[in-house]
Amino acid sequence: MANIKLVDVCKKFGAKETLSNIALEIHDGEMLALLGPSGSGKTTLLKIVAGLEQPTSGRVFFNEVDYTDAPAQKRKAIIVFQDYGLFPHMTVGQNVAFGLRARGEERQQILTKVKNILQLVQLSGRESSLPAELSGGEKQRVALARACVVEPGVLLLDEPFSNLDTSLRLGMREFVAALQKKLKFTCVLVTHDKEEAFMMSERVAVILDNRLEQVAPPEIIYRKPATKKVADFMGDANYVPGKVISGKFVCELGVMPVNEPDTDAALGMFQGDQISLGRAGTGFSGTVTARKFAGKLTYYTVAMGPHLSFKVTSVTSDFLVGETVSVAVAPSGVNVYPLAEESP
Amino acid sequence: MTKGGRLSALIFYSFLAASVAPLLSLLVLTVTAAWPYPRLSPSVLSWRYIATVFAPNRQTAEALGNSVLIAVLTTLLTLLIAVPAAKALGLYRFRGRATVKLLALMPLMVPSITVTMGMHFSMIRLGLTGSILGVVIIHTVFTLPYAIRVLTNVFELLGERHEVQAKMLGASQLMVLRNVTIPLIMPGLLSAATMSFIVSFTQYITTFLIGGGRILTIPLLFVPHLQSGEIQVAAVYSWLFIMTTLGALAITQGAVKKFYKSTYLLQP
Amino acid sequence: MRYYREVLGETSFFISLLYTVYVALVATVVSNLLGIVGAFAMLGLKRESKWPKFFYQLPLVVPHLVVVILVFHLFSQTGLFSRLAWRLRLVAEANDFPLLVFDPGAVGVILVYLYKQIPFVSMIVFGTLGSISKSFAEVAYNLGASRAMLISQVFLPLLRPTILSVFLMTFTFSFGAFEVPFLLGSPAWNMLPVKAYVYYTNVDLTYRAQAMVVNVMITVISIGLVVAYSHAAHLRQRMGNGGDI
Amino acid sequence: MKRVFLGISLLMIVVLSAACARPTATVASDNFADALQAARGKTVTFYGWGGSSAVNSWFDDIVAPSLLAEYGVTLRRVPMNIDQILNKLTAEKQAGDVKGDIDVIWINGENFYTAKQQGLLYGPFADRVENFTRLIDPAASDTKYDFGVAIGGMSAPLGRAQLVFMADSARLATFPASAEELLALARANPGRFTYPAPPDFTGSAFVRNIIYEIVGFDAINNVAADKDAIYDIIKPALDFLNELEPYLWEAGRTYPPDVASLDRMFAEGQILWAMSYTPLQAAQLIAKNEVPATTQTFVFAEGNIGNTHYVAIPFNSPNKDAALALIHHLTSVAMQTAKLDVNNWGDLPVLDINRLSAEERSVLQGVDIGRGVLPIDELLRRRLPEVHARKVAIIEELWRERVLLR
Repeated sequence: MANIKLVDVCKKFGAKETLSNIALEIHDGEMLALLGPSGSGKTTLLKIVAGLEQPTSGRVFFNEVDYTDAPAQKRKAIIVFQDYGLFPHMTVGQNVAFGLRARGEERQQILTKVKNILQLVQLSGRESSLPAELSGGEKQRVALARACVVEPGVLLLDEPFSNLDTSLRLGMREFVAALQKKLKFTCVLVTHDKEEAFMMSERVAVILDNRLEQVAPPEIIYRKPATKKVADFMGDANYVPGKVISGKFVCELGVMPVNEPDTDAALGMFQGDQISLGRAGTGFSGTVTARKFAGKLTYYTVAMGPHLSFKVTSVTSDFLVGETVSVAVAPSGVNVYPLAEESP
Repeated sequence: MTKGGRLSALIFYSFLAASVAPLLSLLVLTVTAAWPYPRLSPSVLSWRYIATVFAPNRQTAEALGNSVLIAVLTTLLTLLIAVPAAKALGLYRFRGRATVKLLALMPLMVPSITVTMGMHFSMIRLGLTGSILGVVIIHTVFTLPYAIRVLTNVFELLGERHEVQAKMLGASQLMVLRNVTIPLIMPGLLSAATMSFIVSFTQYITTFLIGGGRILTIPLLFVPHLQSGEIQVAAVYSWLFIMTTLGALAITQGAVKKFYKSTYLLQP
Repeated sequence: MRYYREVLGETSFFISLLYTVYVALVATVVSNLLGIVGAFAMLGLKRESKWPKFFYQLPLVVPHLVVVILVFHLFSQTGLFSRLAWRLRLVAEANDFPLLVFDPGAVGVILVYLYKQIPFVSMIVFGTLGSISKSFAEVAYNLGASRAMLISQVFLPLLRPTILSVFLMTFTFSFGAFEVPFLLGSPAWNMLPVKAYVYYTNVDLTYRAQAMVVNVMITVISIGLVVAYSHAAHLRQRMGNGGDI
Repeated sequence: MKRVFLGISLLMIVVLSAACARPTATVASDNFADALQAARGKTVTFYGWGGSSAVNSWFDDIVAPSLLAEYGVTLRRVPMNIDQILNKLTAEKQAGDVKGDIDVIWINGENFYTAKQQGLLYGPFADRVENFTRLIDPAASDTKYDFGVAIGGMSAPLGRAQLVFMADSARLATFPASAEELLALARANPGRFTYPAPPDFTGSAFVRNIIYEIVGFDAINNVAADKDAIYDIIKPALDFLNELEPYLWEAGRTYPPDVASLDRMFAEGQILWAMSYTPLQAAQLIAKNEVPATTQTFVFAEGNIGNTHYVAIPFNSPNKDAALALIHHLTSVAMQTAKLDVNNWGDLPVLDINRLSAEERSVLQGVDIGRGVLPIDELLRRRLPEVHARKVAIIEELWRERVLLR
């Protein structure tokens, strides 16, 4: 096990900045998700941790020891690549044994470890298959086994489930979680999938436009996005302009207590599920302009006058397009950002 | 990696020196009249050899023109045949594919004199001997295996999906070829073309037998000097030869690069 | 058929055959080894080194016959290396310098092939290496492999089909080429293509049949090699589907 | 794909039918004056070895301009080795192609024998060439025989070559005047002598010269062209060469593959002698600074082999009139004189000195043959004939088996 500390890590490829001033601490034994859209620099950060890329500036610590200039072989971090990176010319057994052989372990020991880990990933008996003969899930498990067998302090998973079917994906997520509990390694999971990040990790680090925007447990990330950017990335944010006056956010939808300094130009954010709809009558009212039924949830668009409309997520599917509904917001559900952020 | 990088650089640059340095000493030979043992530099220099080669009645210009023309035509003909052939070999499974693939490599295996003599008779019958076209055809026989090999690999790697996609988007055959297939296979096309150009440019016996002496090329002029030990004259021709090849390759690459605005490295 | 019996019946034919195999094999093995080393060296170079890479390929545009001059100029007993050796007092006169051209060991012939083939091998191998190198190198380094292990366990096995095909191409060329051994070989030791040529140019035209027999033998051996190659290529196809990266 | 190939082949046929509108083979005019008239405005192609800048320069700088000026015929010289020329002609003959590319070839010895045997030559034509009948001695042995092969007017002499040796008088005090002296000298200077390995033309002549020295010309000339018989006759000579071998360069384990290598070894001081079939070569090399000015030419006291090189007309020459004009011009006093000049070629003339006018004679004899060479009359005095072409190949084979591979 190991903890990792990144201090002001920057990475430039030529003039192009890929990572800017990343400061992040990953705790011992933690499962941390690096969440961000494609191209936000997540994979580069992973490679810097693993020592496959050198940061342009900044330091990387493993257990408080500076490893910035240490070669990849010396680090305790192993990446499971998105496309698995299985060696096509080696059998499953040879692939799994590779890291152990690199560490110069004894043959007998290697055989035992390979056998045990393959049992753990439920691939016993497939030792002599070639990667080409495996299914996607099996390849993934070989890749995991190959990484885990060397008992890494840190396991770095790069979009590990993106190449799998939906059904397989859920199973593998649980599998990895169980594996982590059992083998107790620090785990960094790179993903662009919010749901995956929330479900699997204890903390989520959100990277947007090459910057680390927020690091927090999943619920905080979702409920209290630190910046408007993060809120946008979360997807169903609704904005209402307003003011903060002595600890209260004042806007068209009412007055809500917030923990912010006073300002004349504030933007209130409500998530779609923090807004509840009801039969017309009480409180504010609006008109349903669109409705998408998606099973457990129904997505509505509700117009509240000419300039304002809300995206609302609701468990009820009762309201129809054109219907006038009452709109209420949970007072605790508001987040306030400075309005200036609007214009980048 | 930096230590490995330095070692790589050391190895690479010593190899590079071994490739280039002998050619520089060849340059010295072009003006060397006398160089008695054990001197490390020539004792008598002379421009005579260069003057001889470039004297107006030595047919050097004619031979150079022919060499370039034949190499260009050979390259075009080679690509014209190799692209569809390689595509067929690379993409489609058909009976006897392995055999065809093998046959395509044959001219590399059979001593060139055997192939040429075999073709000589048919060429005479067809009246192709002594013509540029005949020489181009016989050169193509020897350039095709390289081109087909390179391009087959390229098509095998690329697969058919891009062309199918383009066709589904409503592109005409010509548009698919111009805008999809050719740009995609460009690196392979370039190395096949380079290879063809060089192979054609260096042909000697084949040009002789099929060209029948009507078609003079640079190798035809310099090989006799080489055989009779006039290595200075041969060295002058060699340099002319090397510079022309490099020039032609640079022009081709430049033109292609400009056309497709991409950055393919020269890869013969 | 009579000519086949005549030619194949001579012991000199088999001596020639063995000798040809020796020369072609040494030239091919050494050029492939060094060519592969060169390809790996190119891999370690910075991306910007485009011009050096371009010049590295220069021997590809130099005809074999010109290389013959180069080798003679450098390695003959009065060549530049002999002069250097004299300067360094390693030899007292030209005749002391080891015989490297026209020699029974065919060093001169082999040197010509090395000059031509090392860059050729490098370029072809580098082509494949370039497409597989980065991702697999990352995987291997990440798993703790040393550079040596990466090369021996990952790159070389993956390069095997390419190397095999280059090996065959270079071998068949050195095996069947006529000009170089004719100009730089020992008069006493004829490689098969030279033997065919000697038969072919004999005043007595009946020797032409013998020339054809020798040529046919060269062809048969070469084709045998290609068949072996296409079997190897088959093997590659089985493995080819496994390439996930 | 089939259609593509079909298209390509169609295209080829079209282009090619346009490309092969060629002149048909002609028959030369009977009357020489008519031939010269018919040749006017034509192009004559000359095919021959192109490895010597001096020879090329004689053709390109002297023959071609004067041919055009005097006869209105344009000369096109193609450098091609005789074995390839014969290959080409053989293939054309077998294919029944009468339209050739070659009007005049440069030929002698075994190649002339082959060409004559195979019917690759047009003729007899020599008698129709004015300069041949006027200036060349019909009774001379090299007018009648080329390497023992009867010529019968199928070729006309162009020049005379002779095997000569060269050595630097500053480095070698005495020159060997016989095979035995050569052996003694080699013994005294081990590793300093060698000769090109037959079938190199010059090396082959040297071996025959040694045979003449040891067993005499008549013995080898009179024996049948049969391998065993020849071996019996020349065995003492082969023994001699084997005796010489350990004192040669590299102790005779290998030989220079051609005379060019031998020349280079001599020029760089590696060995003490060189040899040449161009008797005036030493003068050229000295003039070009390629060998020391103290280089001298010599031959054995009993003489050295000489031979004559000829020009002939292929059976399918497209322009036989122009061919006759060229041959006429090549055998003119002016051209033969220019050819003798070491600054051009340095090749011995074939003209019969007695048939020349006093003026022509003085022009020819006034040519400066340069330094380090033997006078022409001495060369002619020490000139030995060639054996039959078929024996040459057998001797080369025997040398290889009994000396080289022993």
